[in-house]
Amino acid sequence: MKLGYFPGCSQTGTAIEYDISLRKVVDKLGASLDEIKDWSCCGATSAHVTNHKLANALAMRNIALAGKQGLDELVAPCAACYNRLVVSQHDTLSRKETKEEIESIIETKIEKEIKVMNLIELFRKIGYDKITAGKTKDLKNLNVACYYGCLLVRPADITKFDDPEQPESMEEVVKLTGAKTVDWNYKLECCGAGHSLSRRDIVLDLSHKIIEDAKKNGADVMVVACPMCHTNLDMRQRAMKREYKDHKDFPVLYLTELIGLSLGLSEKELGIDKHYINFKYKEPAVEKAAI
Amino acid sequence: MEELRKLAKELLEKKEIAAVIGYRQISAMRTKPIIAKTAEDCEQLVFNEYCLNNLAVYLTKARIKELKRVNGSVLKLAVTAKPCDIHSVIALMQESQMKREDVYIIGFNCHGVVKDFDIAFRGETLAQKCIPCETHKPLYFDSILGEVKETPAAPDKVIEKIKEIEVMTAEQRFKYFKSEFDKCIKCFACRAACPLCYCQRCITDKTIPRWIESSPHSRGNYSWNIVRAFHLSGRCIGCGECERACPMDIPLSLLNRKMAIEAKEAYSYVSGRSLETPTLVGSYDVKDSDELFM
Amino acid sequence: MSENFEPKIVAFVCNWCTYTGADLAGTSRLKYPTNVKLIRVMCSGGIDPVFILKAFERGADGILVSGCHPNDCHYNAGNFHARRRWEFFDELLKFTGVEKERLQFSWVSASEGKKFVDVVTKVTNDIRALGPFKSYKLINEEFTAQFPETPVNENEVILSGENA
Amino acid sequence: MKIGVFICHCGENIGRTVDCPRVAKACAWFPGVAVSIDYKYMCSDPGQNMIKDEIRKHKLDAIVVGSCSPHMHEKTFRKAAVSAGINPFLVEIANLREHCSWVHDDIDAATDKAIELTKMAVEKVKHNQPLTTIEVPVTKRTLVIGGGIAGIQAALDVANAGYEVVLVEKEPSIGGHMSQLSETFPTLDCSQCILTPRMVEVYQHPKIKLLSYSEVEKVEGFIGNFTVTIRKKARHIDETLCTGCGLCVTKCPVKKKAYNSFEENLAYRPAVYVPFPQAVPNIPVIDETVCTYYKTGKCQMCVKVCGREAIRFEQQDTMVTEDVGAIIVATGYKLYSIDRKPEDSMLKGYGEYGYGKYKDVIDGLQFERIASASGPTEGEMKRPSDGKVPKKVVFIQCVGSRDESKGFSYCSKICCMYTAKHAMLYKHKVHDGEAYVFYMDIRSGGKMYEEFVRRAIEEDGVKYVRGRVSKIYEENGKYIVKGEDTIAGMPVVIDADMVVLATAMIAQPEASDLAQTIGIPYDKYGFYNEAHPKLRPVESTTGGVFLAGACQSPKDIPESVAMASAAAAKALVLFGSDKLEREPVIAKVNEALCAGCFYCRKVCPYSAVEVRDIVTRDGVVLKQVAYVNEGLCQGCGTCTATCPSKSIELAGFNNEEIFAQIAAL
Repeated sequence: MKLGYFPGCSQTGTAIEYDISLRKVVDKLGASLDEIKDWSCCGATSAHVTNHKLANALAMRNIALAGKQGLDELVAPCAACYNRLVVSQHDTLSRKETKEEIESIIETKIEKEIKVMNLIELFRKIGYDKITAGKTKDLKNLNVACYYGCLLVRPADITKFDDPEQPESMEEVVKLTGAKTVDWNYKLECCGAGHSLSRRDIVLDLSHKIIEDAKKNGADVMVVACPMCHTNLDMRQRAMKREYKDHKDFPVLYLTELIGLSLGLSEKELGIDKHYINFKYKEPAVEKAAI
Repeated sequence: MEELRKLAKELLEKKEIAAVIGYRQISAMRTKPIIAKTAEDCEQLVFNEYCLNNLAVYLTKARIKELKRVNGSVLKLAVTAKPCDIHSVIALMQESQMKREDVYIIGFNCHGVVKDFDIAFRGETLAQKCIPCETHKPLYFDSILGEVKETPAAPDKVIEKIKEIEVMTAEQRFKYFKSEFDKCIKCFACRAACPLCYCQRCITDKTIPRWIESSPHSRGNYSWNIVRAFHLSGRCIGCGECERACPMDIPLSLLNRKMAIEAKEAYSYVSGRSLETPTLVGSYDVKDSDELFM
Repeated sequence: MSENFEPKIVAFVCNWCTYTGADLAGTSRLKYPTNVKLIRVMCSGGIDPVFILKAFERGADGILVSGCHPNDCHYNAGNFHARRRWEFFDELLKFTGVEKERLQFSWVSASEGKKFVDVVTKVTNDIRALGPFKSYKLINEEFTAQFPETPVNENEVILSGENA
Repeated sequence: MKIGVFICHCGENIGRTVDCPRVAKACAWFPGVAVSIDYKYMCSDPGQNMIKDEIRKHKLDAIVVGSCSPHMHEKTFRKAAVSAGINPFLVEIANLREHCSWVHDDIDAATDKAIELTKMAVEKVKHNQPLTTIEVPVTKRTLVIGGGIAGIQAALDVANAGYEVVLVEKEPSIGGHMSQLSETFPTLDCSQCILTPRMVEVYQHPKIKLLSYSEVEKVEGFIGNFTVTIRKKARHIDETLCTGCGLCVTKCPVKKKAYNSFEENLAYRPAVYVPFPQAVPNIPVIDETVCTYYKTGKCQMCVKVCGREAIRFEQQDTMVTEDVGAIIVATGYKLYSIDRKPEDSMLKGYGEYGYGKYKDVIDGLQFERIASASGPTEGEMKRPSDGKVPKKVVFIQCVGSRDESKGFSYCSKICCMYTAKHAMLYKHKVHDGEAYVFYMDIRSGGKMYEEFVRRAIEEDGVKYVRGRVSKIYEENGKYIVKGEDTIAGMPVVIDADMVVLATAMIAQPEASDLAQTIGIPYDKYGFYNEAHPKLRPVESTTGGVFLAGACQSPKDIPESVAMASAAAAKALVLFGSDKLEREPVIAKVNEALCAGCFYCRKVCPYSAVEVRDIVTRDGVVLKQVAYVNEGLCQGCGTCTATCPSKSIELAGFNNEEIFAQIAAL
């Protein structure tokens, strides 16, 4: 199975471990990724608030390239990229005039509609049974809080894959690894990424609340599918420690990393060692004693 | 062959059926329908690439239906049928002409039949109905016989002709069809050969008021051919018997096929495939296309 | 195409919506061409495609079929059945060479006097632009050449009983 | 055949653009026309008398009147013709006003068209058949389906007028949702107090036959002549013996196996139970699914305590048939259960509100039970989880209604009012409590309704917040309600002790099944369709079937009652005469030629086409043909156009008549 891959800027920098783990996991599951050649910005930066046309053109350039490359399906692991690609494609293709206008801007013909998938849809496509079949490690002593953030399931009318207020799809994937998921309240709350640079005090407060609620509901680790969320929730914990005296380190993983662990990949192979907050999977003590 | 004859005899013996509507060989490359009522008759039954008639047509004929009543009890009629003939039987059941339990279907796996008698069966001699055929195994049957073989490939001339017509101007199309319809001699062989033309009195025979002028002039011919095609729209299963029966070689399959394509494209409906789905004519969907209407 | 060609157009309309809509057009004193003559039936579901052929035989240049909007049918579902029927018949006529403007369809509700006028005007203009239905007229001419004595109204001459 | 043609000038209305004398002259030459005249006002008395005189003078067989639309004066001219001895269906109208003079300017063209229109009418009338109005007898009994307030009202109204009523209720007791309510808006009077006397009246009424714990299985027939089959579900109690002492209920050892649905699952009930103390009839029901006897064959405690020996474990469902002339459907509503994503539903649910997960997130009817003096808390304001008095309660309106993306797009209509009532009741019971209402708009149209809402806000201090709630979750024993105040433009977070969701009123889940049983249409939500949204709001499109209450759309009590009385009045109108007269425009099958394909049956919107066996003298079925039930046929003619062999014809619009019109072109 060959699937189109749009890495997006984070995947090459701050979230390089997301890229590493994704490629390894997909490979392990017997599929392969075909990166879009000469991909460019998805428009999730300031473009989509300052210039609608530019934002759509940026996203559609990538969609058009994917079409040219003969791809029908495309995975955008970054939730922001996913959101931009899905929304732009919907906006552009729903009106003939817009499509023609965008085509003239990007000087490329948009040959076909591409099915853009987020990370969860990717696993769904590859097949949950493959994950179960490839499992070498059962992560059963792990309590996971699944954090969706704002972009992964929205806008629901366009993404059409999960309930935008009470999503469950990530839990389904996490459960395949044997880990338990916790029922918690902040899975859709804002992490503050929009204010990352301008109002770090707000970001800190929001991200801290998310981590606190996960802890309170019994989670050992949080799983995300968005580089921005990860940056806020992982990197800022040092600042949280300064701000909130009782703050304790709380590991935040990419969903790919968690799957990778269950498929038998090591923390180092998956790039987990690149996180600010360390995480090492510990085998359940009781079971060891039993052996 | 032996299997078929044995089965037929058994069924007759067990008094499960009153007769078998089947084929018998009359020359090397020619078969003829036979109504087998005795064990002796059964010895003549055959099934091969020369069995091109659609025997479903006999199921609705009054004289054959009469056969079912044997000594006060009502028995089944058995019919040897290709998968396509079974579509006709299904369509007849959907239209209340018979019940499933009235018929014993001896289904055959089929890899195509010849387009006409006295021609050897090869790819290029495949009957038109077999070219686009997708059901080589019977969908409904009581017994299934015959081995599965590959169907030879052949070009679909009807589709080509439809495409050719579709690019014509309206005037050219009208002229083409008029010239074809003008050949009609109103013998109604098309009607007699069609398993789905089972009306006791056809619309064209209705006199008060006169719906379709019955003499073979251009006006009556036009109306008859249009109405025939319309009455079969969404119902015709494409056995092509009408065209085969036509002594004037009017391309009736063109219209039938065109309408079948319309049924499939607009309503995803293929006639005679399932007893569960409602018939296309006689049902509706509020979501049906509204494009036609201002 | 002669300058003063006045097309002959028949409209088969349902009693409840389009006929009443046409009444409303009258009460509102809206104006439309005189070419269209209405034949009233109870429901658009009751219009037989053979009516269209009959009208062609009688020299109609264009035909309009009109009923209640979907979901508004006085009889709940008559127009839904009509819609399927016309979809097929229209496709058949188009395929056999009848220009699509010759046979047109509309939904006109009892409150759409204005729409009725628009539809009737459009159909009349369309047919006027197309000119007489020459293709079919040829059939009629051949027919009269073959049977010059044929009475206008066949219904009167045929007196044999239905089941005779 | 002698035909008279009468061309009306309609004053100037036709005469101005149509040269009426020319039309009359031209028509005189049409074959069959014996007399053709024009007159100023045909519909006036002198005009009508002229028509009558001409009919008599020339011994006319049929007439054509060129006048206004048949929808205007067809009846007038038919009446005139009848009085002169002509069958009313041998009258044809040429519409020379609405379809000719009023819509054209050119006198010549309009006159030519008028002549053609009249010619078409003349040709049609030649083929018209004399028809007689169909008379159908009327069974003067009414079936009322549903024993809520609407059904009770309708049953009492019909019965009080002196006609028999069969009232069918699927639950063990009548009373419906109204019996569950604590108090009613806008007067805050006790619901039970005003309802129970009516329930008793129904029970004791000599003209009302009450079939409780029963459901309609089959409806056959047509207006004035329905035969209804009703399934009487087995109560496992002999109704004739039971005195309603309730000893079996109190002694039943099964205490906590079944939820009490009357208490909206806030309490349990025994295996043998009466839904509520004031139930009518006051006869218990044994619930087979939880009763120990049906599982183990033991227990029989109820048998031991019943002095009347009324327990019947072996009792089976029985079928009852009733002949009625009218049916009033009053099956009511159900509250939208906002439990997480209902399976196979068009709804997406409100999982984020935690209904079903948090015990103190309840719906409106549950709140009614908590507030009710006879409810599980005996009227004390206690929350379900721990029985504590909630000090802060949040009410959320429009849950499931007015929400296209997650629920239904319609307005549930009564929630604004009952939420105000709930908040008020709460404040009356918990004086130091706080009540918040999240709303989208306050829709309080109705007598004293707006005043009622204002009272809640101004006198009782209920805090109204305009905005939606995004999420509810539990934190430290509080329910954190996150919402938005769209007027202040601020997010709002309330730590509540209890949350009440004003969920939408929806159609009963079985509503569509019943609709198919009776043969009435329903909308995409499952509410029954009225025959006309404005002018025939209580009639269904099926003759003789009337609608009352919330089964047609969300409604409050006064509206349901008004509709019930209106439906009763409609049934009584039907009973006003012994025979029903119907237009004879109906389809008829030529059985000799019918091929029995039954396409007519498939397309008939009224299921009026039936299957008839053609049988020989020895009873052998020769063939099956279609047969039109005159009582059900409404005369649309869809069958006639569908019939491939043209073996079915619509009287009054038969094909000969239409062909004649086409031929006249």
